[in-house]
Amino acid sequence: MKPFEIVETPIEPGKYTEYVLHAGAGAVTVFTGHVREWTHGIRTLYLAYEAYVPMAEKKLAQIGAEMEGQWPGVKVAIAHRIGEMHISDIAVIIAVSSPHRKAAYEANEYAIERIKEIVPIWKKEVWEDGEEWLGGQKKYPEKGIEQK
Amino acid sequence: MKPFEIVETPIEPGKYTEYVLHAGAGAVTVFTGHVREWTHGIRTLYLAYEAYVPMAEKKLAQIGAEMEGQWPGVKVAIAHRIGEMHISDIAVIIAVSSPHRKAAYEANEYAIERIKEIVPIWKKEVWEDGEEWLGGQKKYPEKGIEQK
Amino acid sequence: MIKVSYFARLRELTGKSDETIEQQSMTVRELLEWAETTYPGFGKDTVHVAVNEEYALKEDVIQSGDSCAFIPPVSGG
Amino acid sequence: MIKVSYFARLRELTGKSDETIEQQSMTVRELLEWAETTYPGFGKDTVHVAVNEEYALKEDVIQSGDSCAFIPPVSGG
Repeated sequence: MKPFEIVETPIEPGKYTEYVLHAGAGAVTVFTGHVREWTHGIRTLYLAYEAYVPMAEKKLAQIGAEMEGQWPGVKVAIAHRIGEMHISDIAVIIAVSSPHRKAAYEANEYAIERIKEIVPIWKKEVWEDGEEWLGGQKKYPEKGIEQK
Repeated sequence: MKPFEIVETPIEPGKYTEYVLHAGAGAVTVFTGHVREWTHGIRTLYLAYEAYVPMAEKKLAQIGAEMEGQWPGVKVAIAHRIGEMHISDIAVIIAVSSPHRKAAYEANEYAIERIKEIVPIWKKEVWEDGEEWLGGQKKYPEKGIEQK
Repeated sequence: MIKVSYFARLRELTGKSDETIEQQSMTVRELLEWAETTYPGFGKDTVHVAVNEEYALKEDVIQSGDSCAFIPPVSGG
Repeated sequence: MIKVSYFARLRELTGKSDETIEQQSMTVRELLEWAETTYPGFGKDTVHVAVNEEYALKEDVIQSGDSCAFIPPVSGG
Protein backbone atom coordinates (compact mmCIF):
# COMPACT_ATOMS: atom_id res chain seq x y z
CA MET A 1 0.00 0.00 0.00
CA LYS A 2 1.24 3.46 -0.96
CA PRO A 3 -0.10 6.49 0.95
CA PHE A 4 -1.22 8.12 -2.33
CA GLU A 5 -2.36 5.60 -4.85
CA ILE A 6 -4.66 4.68 -7.70
CA VAL A 7 -5.92 1.12 -7.31
CA GLU A 8 -7.89 -1.27 -9.48
CA THR A 9 -9.23 -3.49 -6.71
CA PRO A 10 -11.75 -2.85 -3.91
CA ILE A 11 -10.59 -0.33 -1.33
CA GLU A 12 -10.24 -1.64 2.23
CA PRO A 13 -10.47 1.31 4.64
CA GLY A 14 -8.57 -0.40 7.45
CA LYS A 15 -5.12 -0.21 5.94
CA TYR A 16 -5.34 3.51 5.21
CA THR A 17 -6.61 4.21 8.72
CA GLU A 18 -3.79 2.18 10.22
CA TYR A 19 -1.27 4.04 8.09
CA VAL A 20 -2.24 7.46 9.48
CA LEU A 21 -2.62 6.37 13.11
CA HIS A 22 0.25 7.06 15.53
CA ALA A 23 0.74 7.78 19.24
CA GLY A 24 0.28 11.52 18.75
CA ALA A 25 -3.00 11.22 16.86
CA GLY A 26 -6.07 12.13 18.88
CA ALA A 27 -8.48 12.28 15.95
CA VAL A 28 -8.87 10.35 12.72
CA THR A 29 -11.34 11.24 9.98
CA VAL A 30 -12.03 8.86 7.14
CA PHE A 31 -14.06 9.96 4.15
CA THR A 32 -15.27 7.39 1.65
CA GLY A 33 -17.04 8.29 -1.56
CA HIS A 34 -19.47 5.60 -2.70
CA VAL A 35 -21.33 4.84 -5.90
CA ARG A 36 -24.89 6.07 -5.33
CA GLU A 37 -27.89 4.48 -6.98
CA TRP A 38 -29.82 7.65 -7.81
CA THR A 39 -28.47 10.98 -9.04
CA HIS A 40 -30.92 13.73 -10.00
CA GLY A 41 -33.67 11.14 -10.41
CA ILE A 42 -31.67 8.96 -12.79
CA ARG A 43 -30.78 5.44 -11.76
CA THR A 44 -27.08 4.61 -12.06
CA LEU A 45 -26.26 1.05 -13.16
CA TYR A 46 -22.54 1.42 -12.60
CA LEU A 47 -19.66 3.88 -12.88
CA ALA A 48 -16.46 3.54 -14.83
CA TYR A 49 -13.47 5.54 -13.63
CA GLU A 50 -10.36 6.18 -15.65
CA ALA A 51 -7.16 7.94 -14.58
CA TYR A 52 -3.87 9.20 -15.93
CA VAL A 53 -2.31 7.03 -13.26
CA PRO A 54 1.24 8.35 -12.72
CA MET A 55 0.11 11.98 -12.79
CA ALA A 56 -2.92 11.24 -10.60
CA GLU A 57 -0.70 9.68 -7.93
CA LYS A 58 1.62 12.70 -8.08
CA LYS A 59 -1.33 15.05 -7.66
CA LEU A 60 -2.71 13.06 -4.72
CA ALA A 61 0.71 13.32 -3.07
CA GLN A 62 0.75 17.05 -3.83
CA ILE A 63 -2.61 17.43 -2.09
CA GLY A 64 -1.20 15.55 0.89
CA ALA A 65 1.75 17.96 1.01
CA GLU A 66 -0.60 20.95 0.79
CA MET A 67 -2.55 19.54 3.75
CA GLU A 68 0.57 19.02 5.85
CA GLY A 69 1.58 22.59 5.11
CA GLN A 70 -1.78 24.07 6.00
CA TRP A 71 -2.55 21.86 9.04
CA PRO A 72 0.76 21.00 10.73
CA GLY A 73 0.73 17.60 12.38
CA VAL A 74 -1.76 15.90 10.08
CA LYS A 75 -0.86 12.59 8.46
CA VAL A 76 -2.67 11.67 5.26
CA ALA A 77 -3.43 8.72 2.98
CA ILE A 78 -5.58 8.94 -0.14
CA ALA A 79 -6.58 6.22 -2.59
CA HIS A 80 -8.84 6.35 -5.64
CA ARG A 81 -10.09 3.26 -7.39
CA ILE A 82 -10.48 3.04 -11.17
CA GLY A 83 -12.37 0.63 -13.40
CA GLU A 84 -15.97 -0.45 -13.17
CA MET A 85 -17.75 0.05 -9.83
CA HIS A 86 -21.21 -0.81 -8.64
CA ILE A 87 -23.66 0.59 -6.09
CA SER A 88 -22.04 1.23 -2.68
CA ASP A 89 -18.51 0.45 -3.87
CA ILE A 90 -15.87 2.82 -2.51
CA ALA A 91 -14.46 5.05 -5.27
CA VAL A 92 -12.23 7.18 -3.06
CA ILE A 93 -10.91 7.15 0.49
CA ILE A 94 -9.26 9.98 2.42
CA ALA A 95 -7.79 9.15 5.83
CA VAL A 96 -6.45 11.96 7.98
CA SER A 97 -5.03 11.85 11.49
CA SER A 98 -4.29 14.88 13.61
CA PRO A 99 -3.50 15.67 17.23
CA HIS A 100 -6.84 17.55 17.42
CA ARG A 101 -10.17 17.02 15.73
CA LYS A 102 -10.70 20.38 14.03
CA ALA A 103 -7.77 19.93 11.68
CA ALA A 104 -8.77 16.34 10.94
CA TYR A 105 -12.17 17.48 9.68
CA GLU A 106 -10.96 20.55 7.81
CA ALA A 107 -8.01 18.89 6.10
CA ASN A 108 -10.16 15.93 5.04
CA GLU A 109 -12.77 18.14 3.39
CA TYR A 110 -10.02 20.17 1.72
CA ALA A 111 -8.67 16.97 0.19
CA ILE A 112 -11.90 15.93 -1.53
CA GLU A 113 -12.40 19.43 -2.93
CA ARG A 114 -8.86 19.45 -4.33
CA ILE A 115 -9.25 15.97 -5.80
CA LYS A 116 -12.24 17.22 -7.74
CA GLU A 117 -10.17 20.16 -9.00
CA ILE A 118 -6.76 18.86 -10.00
CA VAL A 119 -6.46 15.08 -10.06
CA PRO A 120 -6.71 13.59 -13.58
CA ILE A 121 -9.47 11.07 -12.93
CA TRP A 122 -12.66 10.81 -14.95
CA LYS A 123 -16.00 9.25 -14.14
CA LYS A 124 -18.43 7.82 -16.67
CA GLU A 125 -21.97 7.23 -15.46
CA VAL A 126 -23.78 4.35 -17.09
CA TRP A 127 -27.58 4.27 -16.86
CA GLU A 128 -30.12 1.89 -18.30
CA ASP A 129 -30.45 3.97 -21.46
CA GLY A 130 -27.15 5.75 -21.90
CA GLU A 131 -23.83 6.85 -20.55
CA GLU A 132 -21.84 10.07 -20.11
CA TRP A 133 -18.39 11.20 -19.08
CA LEU A 134 -18.84 13.65 -16.25
CA GLY A 135 -16.84 16.81 -15.61
CA GLY A 136 -17.99 20.40 -15.79
CA GLN A 137 -17.61 21.81 -19.29
CA LYS A 138 -16.32 25.02 -17.78
CA LYS A 139 -13.47 26.88 -19.39
CA TYR A 140 -10.21 26.37 -17.56
CA PRO A 141 -8.60 29.57 -16.30
CA GLU A 142 -5.78 30.87 -18.49
CA LYS A 143 -3.39 31.01 -15.55
CA GLY A 144 -3.64 27.29 -15.04
CA ILE A 145 -5.66 24.68 -13.22
CA GLU A 146 -3.50 24.64 -10.10
CA GLN A 147 -4.61 28.01 -8.77
CA LYS A 148 -7.27 28.05 -6.06
CA MET B 1 -24.59 -3.75 17.73
CA LYS B 2 -26.92 -0.84 18.53
CA PRO B 3 -26.64 2.37 16.47
CA PHE B 4 -26.15 4.43 19.65
CA GLU B 5 -24.25 2.56 22.30
CA ILE B 6 -21.80 2.59 25.15
CA VAL B 7 -19.43 -0.36 24.93
CA GLU B 8 -16.80 -1.86 27.19
CA THR B 9 -14.78 -3.66 24.53
CA PRO B 10 -12.59 -2.36 21.68
CA ILE B 11 -14.50 -0.48 18.99
CA GLU B 12 -14.36 -2.01 15.51
CA PRO B 13 -15.13 0.73 12.96
CA GLY B 14 -16.31 -1.65 10.24
CA LYS B 15 -19.65 -2.54 11.78
CA TYR B 16 -20.69 1.08 12.33
CA THR B 17 -19.69 1.99 8.78
CA GLU B 18 -21.66 -0.94 7.40
CA TYR B 19 -24.68 0.08 9.44
CA VAL B 20 -24.89 3.57 7.89
CA LEU B 21 -24.14 2.49 4.31
CA HIS B 22 -27.03 2.07 1.87
CA ALA B 23 -27.70 2.40 -1.87
CA GLY B 24 -28.51 6.11 -1.56
CA ALA B 25 -25.34 7.00 0.34
CA GLY B 26 -22.73 8.79 -1.76
CA ALA B 27 -20.53 9.86 1.14
CA VAL B 28 -19.55 8.33 4.46
CA THR B 29 -17.53 10.11 7.12
CA VAL B 30 -16.12 8.24 10.08
CA PHE B 31 -14.59 10.08 13.00
CA THR B 32 -12.62 8.18 15.60
CA GLY B 33 -11.26 9.77 18.75
CA HIS B 34 -8.10 8.10 19.99
CA VAL B 35 -6.10 8.15 23.20
CA ARG B 36 -3.15 10.46 22.55
CA GLU B 37 0.21 10.04 24.22
CA TRP B 38 0.99 13.69 24.88
CA THR B 39 -1.37 16.46 25.97
CA HIS B 40 0.02 19.89 26.76
CA GLY B 41 3.47 18.38 27.26
CA ILE B 42 2.27 15.78 29.77
CA ARG B 43 2.58 12.11 28.93
CA THR B 44 -0.62 10.13 29.30
CA LEU B 45 -0.25 6.56 30.56
CA TYR B 46 -3.87 5.65 30.03
CA LEU B 47 -7.39 7.03 30.23
CA ALA B 48 -10.32 5.75 32.22
CA TYR B 49 -13.80 6.60 30.94
CA GLU B 50 -16.96 6.27 32.98
CA ALA B 51 -20.57 6.82 31.85
CA TYR B 52 -24.09 6.99 33.17
CA VAL B 53 -24.82 4.30 30.63
CA PRO B 54 -28.61 4.35 30.07
CA MET B 55 -28.75 8.15 29.93
CA ALA B 56 -25.62 8.33 27.77
CA GLU B 57 -27.18 6.01 25.20
CA LYS B 58 -30.37 8.10 25.21
CA LYS B 59 -28.36 11.27 24.66
CA LEU B 60 -26.39 9.68 21.81
CA ALA B 61 -29.69 8.73 20.18
CA GLN B 62 -30.97 12.27 20.74
CA ILE B 63 -27.91 13.66 18.96
CA GLY B 64 -28.61 11.26 16.08
CA ALA B 65 -32.18 12.56 15.88
CA GLU B 66 -30.94 16.16 15.92
CA MET B 67 -28.61 15.33 13.03
CA GLU B 68 -31.36 13.71 10.98
CA GLY B 69 -33.51 16.78 11.55
CA GLN B 70 -30.80 19.24 10.57
CA TRP B 71 -29.35 17.27 7.63
CA PRO B 72 -32.16 15.28 6.02
CA GLY B 73 -31.01 12.00 4.52
CA VAL B 74 -28.12 11.35 6.89
CA LYS B 75 -27.89 8.00 8.67
CA VAL B 76 -25.89 7.87 11.89
CA ALA B 77 -24.23 5.47 14.31
CA ILE B 78 -22.29 6.52 17.39
CA ALA B 79 -20.46 4.43 19.97
CA HIS B 80 -18.40 5.42 22.97
CA ARG B 81 -16.21 3.03 24.87
CA ILE B 82 -15.79 3.14 28.64
CA GLY B 83 -13.22 1.61 30.97
CA GLU B 84 -9.46 1.75 30.76
CA MET B 85 -7.93 2.65 27.39
CA HIS B 86 -4.37 2.92 26.21
CA ILE B 87 -2.51 4.92 23.57
CA SER B 88 -4.23 4.82 20.15
CA ASP B 89 -7.32 2.98 21.41
CA ILE B 90 -10.58 4.29 19.97
CA ALA B 91 -12.67 6.05 22.63
CA VAL B 92 -15.46 7.21 20.34
CA ILE B 93 -16.66 6.57 16.80
CA ILE B 94 -19.13 8.61 14.76
CA ALA B 95 -20.22 7.17 11.41
CA VAL B 96 -22.41 9.28 9.12
CA SER B 97 -23.66 8.53 5.63
CA SER B 98 -25.35 11.03 3.37
CA PRO B 99 -26.33 11.35 -0.28
CA HIS B 100 -23.80 14.22 -0.57
CA ARG B 101 -20.51 14.91 1.11
CA LYS B 102 -21.11 18.33 2.64
CA ALA B 103 -23.76 17.05 5.04
CA ALA B 104 -21.63 14.03 5.95
CA TYR B 105 -18.80 16.30 7.11
CA GLU B 106 -20.98 18.87 8.85
CA ALA B 107 -23.22 16.42 10.66
CA ASN B 108 -20.23 14.39 11.84
CA GLU B 109 -18.50 17.41 13.35
CA TYR B 110 -21.78 18.50 14.94
CA ALA B 111 -22.01 15.10 16.65
CA ILE B 112 -18.66 15.27 18.38
CA GLU B 113 -19.34 18.81 19.61
CA ARG B 114 -22.70 17.73 21.04
CA ILE B 115 -21.19 14.64 22.67
CA LYS B 116 -18.79 16.92 24.52
CA GLU B 117 -21.71 19.06 25.65
CA ILE B 118 -24.51 16.77 26.74
CA VAL B 119 -23.53 13.09 26.99
CA PRO B 120 -22.83 11.96 30.57
CA ILE B 121 -19.40 10.46 30.04
CA TRP B 122 -16.31 11.37 32.01
CA LYS B 123 -12.64 10.96 31.26
CA LYS B 124 -9.89 10.54 33.82
CA GLU B 125 -6.35 11.08 32.61
CA VAL B 126 -3.69 9.04 34.36
CA TRP B 127 -0.09 10.20 34.08
CA GLU B 128 3.11 8.88 35.58
CA ASP B 129 2.71 11.07 38.66
CA GLY B 130 -0.99 11.69 39.05
CA GLU B 131 -4.50 11.58 37.68
CA GLU B 132 -7.43 13.93 37.10
CA TRP B 133 -11.05 13.82 36.07
CA LEU B 134 -11.41 16.15 33.12
CA GLY B 135 -14.34 18.43 32.35
CA GLY B 136 -14.43 22.20 32.34
CA GLN B 137 -15.26 23.58 35.78
CA LYS B 138 -17.52 26.11 34.12
CA LYS B 139 -20.83 27.00 35.67
CA TYR B 140 -23.73 25.37 33.90
CA PRO B 141 -26.32 27.79 32.52
CA GLU B 142 -29.43 28.17 34.67
CA LYS B 143 -31.69 27.36 31.75
CA GLY B 144 -30.20 23.94 31.44
CA ILE B 145 -27.44 22.05 29.71
CA GLU B 146 -29.45 21.13 26.61
CA GLN B 147 -29.52 24.58 25.09
CA LYS B 148 -27.04 25.30 22.32
CA MET C 1 -37.49 8.00 48.93
CA ILE C 2 -35.26 9.48 46.22
CA LYS C 3 -32.41 7.57 44.65
CA VAL C 4 -29.28 9.51 43.74
CA SER C 5 -26.22 8.37 41.77
CA TYR C 6 -22.68 9.73 41.74
CA PHE C 7 -20.19 9.59 38.90
CA ALA C 8 -16.54 10.34 38.25
CA ARG C 9 -15.14 12.98 40.61
CA LEU C 10 -18.32 12.94 42.71
CA ARG C 11 -18.21 9.16 43.10
CA GLU C 12 -14.67 9.46 44.42
CA LEU C 13 -15.56 12.43 46.66
CA THR C 14 -18.57 10.77 48.26
CA GLY C 15 -17.04 7.31 48.27
CA LYS C 16 -20.23 5.82 46.90
CA SER C 17 -22.00 5.16 43.59
CA ASP C 18 -25.50 5.74 44.85
CA GLU C 19 -27.66 6.14 47.92
CA THR C 20 -31.25 6.94 48.84
CA ILE C 21 -32.59 10.07 50.48
CA GLU C 22 -35.65 9.78 52.72
CA GLN C 23 -37.68 12.61 51.22
CA GLN C 24 -41.14 12.74 49.64
CA SER C 25 -40.27 15.63 47.34
CA MET C 26 -37.67 18.34 46.88
CA THR C 27 -36.52 20.69 44.15
CA VAL C 28 -33.34 20.13 42.17
CA ARG C 29 -31.96 23.23 43.89
CA GLU C 30 -32.67 21.73 47.30
CA LEU C 31 -31.07 18.45 46.30
CA LEU C 32 -27.90 20.26 45.22
CA GLU C 33 -27.83 22.21 48.47
CA TRP C 34 -28.27 18.99 50.43
CA ALA C 35 -25.33 17.48 48.53
CA GLU C 36 -23.07 20.49 49.10
CA THR C 37 -23.83 20.42 52.84
CA THR C 38 -23.40 16.67 53.13
CA TYR C 39 -20.24 16.49 51.00
CA PRO C 40 -18.09 19.62 51.35
CA GLY C 41 -16.40 20.42 48.05
CA PHE C 42 -19.27 18.95 46.04
CA GLY C 43 -19.27 22.04 43.80
CA LYS C 44 -22.99 22.37 43.26
CA ASP C 45 -22.60 25.33 40.90
CA THR C 46 -20.87 23.13 38.33
CA VAL C 47 -23.01 20.05 38.82
CA HIS C 48 -26.15 19.24 36.87
CA VAL C 49 -28.92 16.93 37.99
CA ALA C 50 -30.63 14.39 35.79
CA VAL C 51 -34.04 13.16 36.91
CA ASN C 52 -35.07 9.85 35.39
CA GLU C 53 -32.30 10.19 32.79
CA GLU C 54 -33.21 13.70 31.61
CA TYR C 55 -31.50 16.95 32.53
CA ALA C 56 -33.59 18.90 35.01
CA LEU C 57 -33.80 22.60 35.81
CA LYS C 58 -33.14 23.99 39.27
CA GLU C 59 -36.84 24.60 39.88
CA ASP C 60 -37.99 21.12 38.84
CA VAL C 61 -39.54 19.06 41.62
CA ILE C 62 -38.24 15.60 42.37
CA GLN C 63 -40.78 13.10 43.71
CA SER C 64 -40.32 10.02 45.80
CA GLY C 65 -39.48 7.14 43.48
CA ASP C 66 -37.51 9.28 41.03
CA SER C 67 -33.97 8.30 40.08
CA CYS C 68 -31.57 11.23 40.16
CA ALA C 69 -27.99 11.49 39.00
CA PHE C 70 -25.45 14.17 39.75
CA ILE C 71 -23.72 15.10 36.49
CA PRO C 72 -20.40 16.88 36.89
CA PRO C 73 -19.03 18.58 33.76
CA VAL C 74 -18.92 15.93 31.06
CA SER C 75 -15.72 15.09 29.18
CA GLY C 76 -16.53 12.40 26.69
CA GLY C 77 -15.19 12.20 23.17
CA MET D 1 8.63 13.89 -31.81
CA ILE D 2 6.02 14.67 -29.17
CA LYS D 3 3.98 11.97 -27.49
CA VAL D 4 0.35 12.81 -26.65
CA SER D 5 -2.20 10.82 -24.61
CA TYR D 6 -5.99 10.93 -24.63
CA PHE D 7 -8.34 10.10 -21.77
CA ALA D 8 -12.05 9.62 -21.13
CA ARG D 9 -14.22 11.55 -23.62
CA LEU D 10 -11.17 12.45 -25.72
CA ARG D 11 -10.02 8.84 -25.93
CA GLU D 12 -13.43 7.88 -27.24
CA LEU D 13 -13.57 10.88 -29.63
CA THR D 14 -10.15 10.24 -31.16
CA GLY D 15 -10.44 6.49 -31.01
CA LYS D 16 -6.94 6.19 -29.58
CA SER D 17 -5.11 6.32 -26.26
CA ASP D 18 -1.96 7.95 -27.56
CA GLU D 19 -0.02 8.90 -30.67
CA THR D 20 3.10 10.81 -31.63
CA ILE D 21 3.36 14.12 -33.45
CA GLU D 22 6.37 14.78 -35.66
CA GLN D 23 7.33 18.18 -34.30
CA GLN D 24 10.54 19.51 -32.77
CA SER D 25 8.75 22.05 -30.59
CA MET D 26 5.39 23.79 -30.25
CA THR D 27 3.51 25.73 -27.62
CA VAL D 28 0.67 24.26 -25.62
CA ARG D 29 -1.65 26.64 -27.46
CA GLU D 30 -0.43 25.29 -30.81
CA LEU D 31 -0.88 21.71 -29.64
CA LEU D 32 -4.49 22.41 -28.63
CA GLU D 33 -5.17 24.08 -31.98
CA TRP D 34 -3.67 21.11 -33.80
CA ALA D 35 -5.97 18.80 -31.80
CA GLU D 36 -9.07 20.86 -32.52
CA THR D 37 -8.29 20.86 -36.25
CA THR D 38 -7.46 17.18 -36.36
CA TYR D 39 -10.41 16.06 -34.19
CA PRO D 40 -13.48 18.27 -34.68
CA GLY D 41 -15.38 18.62 -31.42
CA PHE D 42 -12.20 18.27 -29.34
CA GLY D 43 -13.26 21.27 -27.26
CA LYS D 44 -9.85 22.87 -26.74
CA ASP D 45 -11.23 25.64 -24.52
CA THR D 46 -12.18 23.12 -21.84
CA VAL D 47 -9.10 20.89 -22.19
CA HIS D 48 -5.91 21.26 -20.25
CA VAL D 49 -2.51 19.95 -21.28
CA ALA D 50 -0.09 18.23 -18.95
CA VAL D 51 3.55 18.14 -20.02
CA ASN D 52 5.59 15.43 -18.35
CA GLU D 53 2.83 14.96 -15.75
CA GLU D 54 2.53 18.62 -14.75
CA TYR D 55 -0.16 21.07 -15.81
CA ALA D 56 1.22 23.49 -18.40
CA LEU D 57 0.21 27.02 -19.37
CA LYS D 58 -0.85 27.94 -22.89
CA GLU D 59 2.46 29.72 -23.54
CA ASP D 60 4.69 26.88 -22.34
CA VAL D 61 6.86 25.31 -25.02
CA ILE D 62 6.79 21.58 -25.60
CA GLN D 63 10.02 20.00 -26.84
CA SER D 64 10.63 16.84 -28.80
CA GLY D 65 10.77 13.95 -26.34
CA ASP D 66 8.17 15.44 -23.97
CA SER D 67 5.13 13.39 -22.96
CA CYS D 68 1.89 15.34 -23.17
CA ALA D 69 -1.60 14.45 -22.01
CA PHE D 70 -4.86 16.12 -22.88
CA ILE D 71 -6.84 16.57 -19.65
CA PRO D 72 -10.58 17.13 -20.12
CA PRO D 73 -12.48 18.44 -17.07
CA VAL D 74 -11.72 16.04 -14.23
CA SER D 75 -14.49 14.28 -12.30
CA GLY D 76 -12.83 12.12 -9.65
CA GLY D 77 -14.08 11.68 -6.14
